[in-house]
Amino acid sequence: MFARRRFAVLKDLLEYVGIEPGRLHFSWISSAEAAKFQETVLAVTEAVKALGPAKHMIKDIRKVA
Amino acid sequence: MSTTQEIAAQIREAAKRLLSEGKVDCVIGFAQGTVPMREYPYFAYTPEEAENLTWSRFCCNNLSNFLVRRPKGQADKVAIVAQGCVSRNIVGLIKENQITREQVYILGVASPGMVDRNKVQALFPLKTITEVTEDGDELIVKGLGFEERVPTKKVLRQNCYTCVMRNPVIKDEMIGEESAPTHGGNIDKVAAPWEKLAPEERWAAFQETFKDCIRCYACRDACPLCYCHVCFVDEARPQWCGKTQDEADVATFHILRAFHCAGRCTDCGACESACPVGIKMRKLTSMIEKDIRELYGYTPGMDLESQPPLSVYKPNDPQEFIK
Amino acid sequence: MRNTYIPYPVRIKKAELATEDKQLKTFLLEFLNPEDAQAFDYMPGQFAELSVSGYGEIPIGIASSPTEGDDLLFTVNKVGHVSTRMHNMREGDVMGVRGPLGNSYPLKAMEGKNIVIVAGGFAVTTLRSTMVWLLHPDHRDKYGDITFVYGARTPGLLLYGDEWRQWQQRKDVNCAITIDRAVEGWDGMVGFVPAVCEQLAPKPDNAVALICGPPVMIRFTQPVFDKLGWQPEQIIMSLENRMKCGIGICGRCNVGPEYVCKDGPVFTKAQLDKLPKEY
Amino acid sequence: MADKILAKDKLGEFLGQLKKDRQVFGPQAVEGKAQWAPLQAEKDLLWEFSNTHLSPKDFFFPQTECMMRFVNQASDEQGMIMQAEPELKQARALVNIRPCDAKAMQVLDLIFVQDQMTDDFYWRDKRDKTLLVGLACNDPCPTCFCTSMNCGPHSSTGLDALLVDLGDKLLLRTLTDKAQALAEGLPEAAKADLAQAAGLKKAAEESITSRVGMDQVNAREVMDLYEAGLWDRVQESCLNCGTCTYCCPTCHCFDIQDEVQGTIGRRVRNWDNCMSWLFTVHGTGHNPRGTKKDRVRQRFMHKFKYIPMKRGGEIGCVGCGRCVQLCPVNIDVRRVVNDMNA
Repeated sequence: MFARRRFAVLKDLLEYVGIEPGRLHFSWISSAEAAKFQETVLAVTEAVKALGPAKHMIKDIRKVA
Repeated sequence: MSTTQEIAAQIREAAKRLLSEGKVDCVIGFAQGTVPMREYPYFAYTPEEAENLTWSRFCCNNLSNFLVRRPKGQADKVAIVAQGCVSRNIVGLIKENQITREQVYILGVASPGMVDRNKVQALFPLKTITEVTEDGDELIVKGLGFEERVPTKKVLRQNCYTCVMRNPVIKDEMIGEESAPTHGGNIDKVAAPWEKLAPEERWAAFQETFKDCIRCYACRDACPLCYCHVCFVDEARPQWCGKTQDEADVATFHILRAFHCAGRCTDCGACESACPVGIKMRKLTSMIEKDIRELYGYTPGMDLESQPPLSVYKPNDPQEFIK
Repeated sequence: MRNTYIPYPVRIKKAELATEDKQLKTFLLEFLNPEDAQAFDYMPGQFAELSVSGYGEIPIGIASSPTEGDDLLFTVNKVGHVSTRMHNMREGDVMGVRGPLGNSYPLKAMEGKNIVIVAGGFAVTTLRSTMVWLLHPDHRDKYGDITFVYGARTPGLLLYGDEWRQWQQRKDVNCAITIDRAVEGWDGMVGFVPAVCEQLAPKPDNAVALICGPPVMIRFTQPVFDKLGWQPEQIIMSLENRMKCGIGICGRCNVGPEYVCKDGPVFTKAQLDKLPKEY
Repeated sequence: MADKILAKDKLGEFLGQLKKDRQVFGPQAVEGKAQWAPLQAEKDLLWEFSNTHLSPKDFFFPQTECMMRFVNQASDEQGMIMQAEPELKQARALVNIRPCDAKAMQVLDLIFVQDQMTDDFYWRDKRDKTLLVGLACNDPCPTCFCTSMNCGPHSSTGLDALLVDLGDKLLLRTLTDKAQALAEGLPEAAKADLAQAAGLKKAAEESITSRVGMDQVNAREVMDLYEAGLWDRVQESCLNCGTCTYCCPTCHCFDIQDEVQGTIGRRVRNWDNCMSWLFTVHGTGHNPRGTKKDRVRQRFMHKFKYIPMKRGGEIGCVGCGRCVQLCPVNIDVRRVVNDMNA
């Protein structure tokens, strides 16, 4: 419940700097909810795939310096 | 309204009295700097040293920062000169159990609004400014080959225009009279400037704002919220954040630092004033505090009683984003 | 011009746990290129940066002696990122060595003198190198009496048993190996290093002492030597500080004007007395 | 070689010649500040400015620099062997560098290149391939104190050539073989020109009123300075940020780290600074410079005592005044050194 507040702020902050909303997902899943866990992981994977490769916050150490 | 020079004289008198009566071991205030528009934090231990204290529109450090970083055993009871934002940070430090109310004697003062030295310099590009003095509502700016008057209210720090509380929220003694609580600006109108941008334009705006960062961490070290002994950016195992100038590493530092200050930032502007390359990190922090106001109706440091917003919850807190 | 930041590639020839607490592991490293072995021309007391790609470098004293051939011996304490990785590496793995770095014990200046070596715990590494060097047939005659005092908390924490057991057999070495508290199965000396030094009471006349050990050992050993009349010029110590470049540039290991990595790690007590205690 | 005269309307040709086989950089007005940038057009080059906001040391010692690379595959023995990053491909020239900054690079040469082992490949490569054409200061700042630091507004130390602005023309003084070609075909300076340059030099030196004494700093023992009472006061307001060290042209501390991404890896160095608690902390947690006072003292002792002791009297400061201008709490190096010298 404390985390809910922190995540709310984090989510808004990342959207504010231009990270696409679809890259960040939150879900309540109990350890007993195997099916929901599976569904959520699939949904997240689909959503991120649909957005394509990340464009921001990518460090490429092949670059010169 | 008293002039800052009059306030300065009263601060000196109060400091001398507190030190000679033995009420405090040290008075933390400002002394006149050796370069224009840069007064510096000064620690007076004797009535004689208290003569060096000053007050002006060039007092841009947040003195509450020095309440938490003092070496052990040095001056247990201190007095501190605190305007609105600084007093709000003192409240925050008390709430976060970094200091106790009894440890600190607050010499409250109404903030006149501090001058942004970068703005003044920008009026005289590439010119060398040698002296700046206050004259009522104007600054007299002298430089190599010029002398001009500038209206002070044109060159205040951005955060000072939208200050929500110029008067100290807690104090042991008021120096001078209280002023109107605000300068009239509305923070909600100017906070979070990139919200106006299309989502795909925001990253570029963010990068542009922080592109000159040299990672000196002056913003962090000038901030009274950043009292962690080892900051996440310095942690080695695990290393949360790369040490290079790569934009991803720089962005990680600034986003996470801003996030760590969520619900705590008083918008004192010390970070921007400390930055050697003029980065406006309030474009980031102002968004978070606006968000906190909208979501949880909280403004940091206004009183000793209310609970920090990220340390409590309500059953009906917003959660549409959680699936 | 050689790029002195590039490590020489080496292969781990042998890797053995060295102590019962599994904190120390001893590595024998073999140069991949013979010409690198030639270039790595070192003396006892020097150290090297051990380099593990993807992890970084750590400065470690060289425990082997140049009289033992081309392979290098290091004993590594598992404390950080690189050392932990090294403890997980296996014989045959390839890594890097950069050096030799720093100065060495003043073996030339020590010729003709009696030598007292005092080591505590893990700090024995470069003193092992020194002992092997001194006892080599080409060198032994150039020195007077040699006393070797070495202590650890338990028998299982003593390093280099194969070597010191041999030294104990030799007539030309006074070898005192001690542990802190008596335990079953140990018939050697018992007692802290400073106490053993007090018993042995090495004479300062025409002598040099090399002392390396944890700060607490140094603190209590120092007064023993003072009482026996040793002068600061006769006492030689080796310092450790955090390092990166290893060649006197990057700025973190200095003690006053002296860079531990370049001007040290070996200093006389007389030198250290004039410097800040930043180590 | 005799001093030459470069008419300002001939500047294009002069820069053109420099550009022939070099990339040319110069101070330009960027967002109202003098900053180093690649020189596109002659008109962008600044002639009236105090100094660049930050020092040019990053041309030789970039804030982040890849030193070597490897293939991050422990199973591939050859891959784990470090390969040095290639050398600088194109020569460079820095035009209108201030004498203090050129002097700083010369001081750093003494630290980066000392002997066979201490011979920093990366530093030396960039230094060897960079020509420094200086611009003498005719109007020093109030924060300048170069004349107290083995330097001066018209100092030529560390430069390949020095330009003196004579109004409608420039005096060109070539100082090294590397720069000889620049003077070819230019007319010799007349006596009046030399006299004018000498006058400007004298006036510039006299306008620097900040004086910093070093005689007692040199005379006092290390421990005497180290244990002096002044450090308790100097350290009080310090934030322990890295501003002074990163804007300083002679601060040169760095960190080395390995970075990996999948199958590629590199060893990279980044500027680091003695103000940081982490800079010196041991793996055991022990920290030889564990307090703020230790770290603040280290910076000043290093520059004004340790470097002079080790480098034949050269000082680890050139008096550029950047730290005086940029320190967020106005720790004024001039004041500190004068206190050390008291």
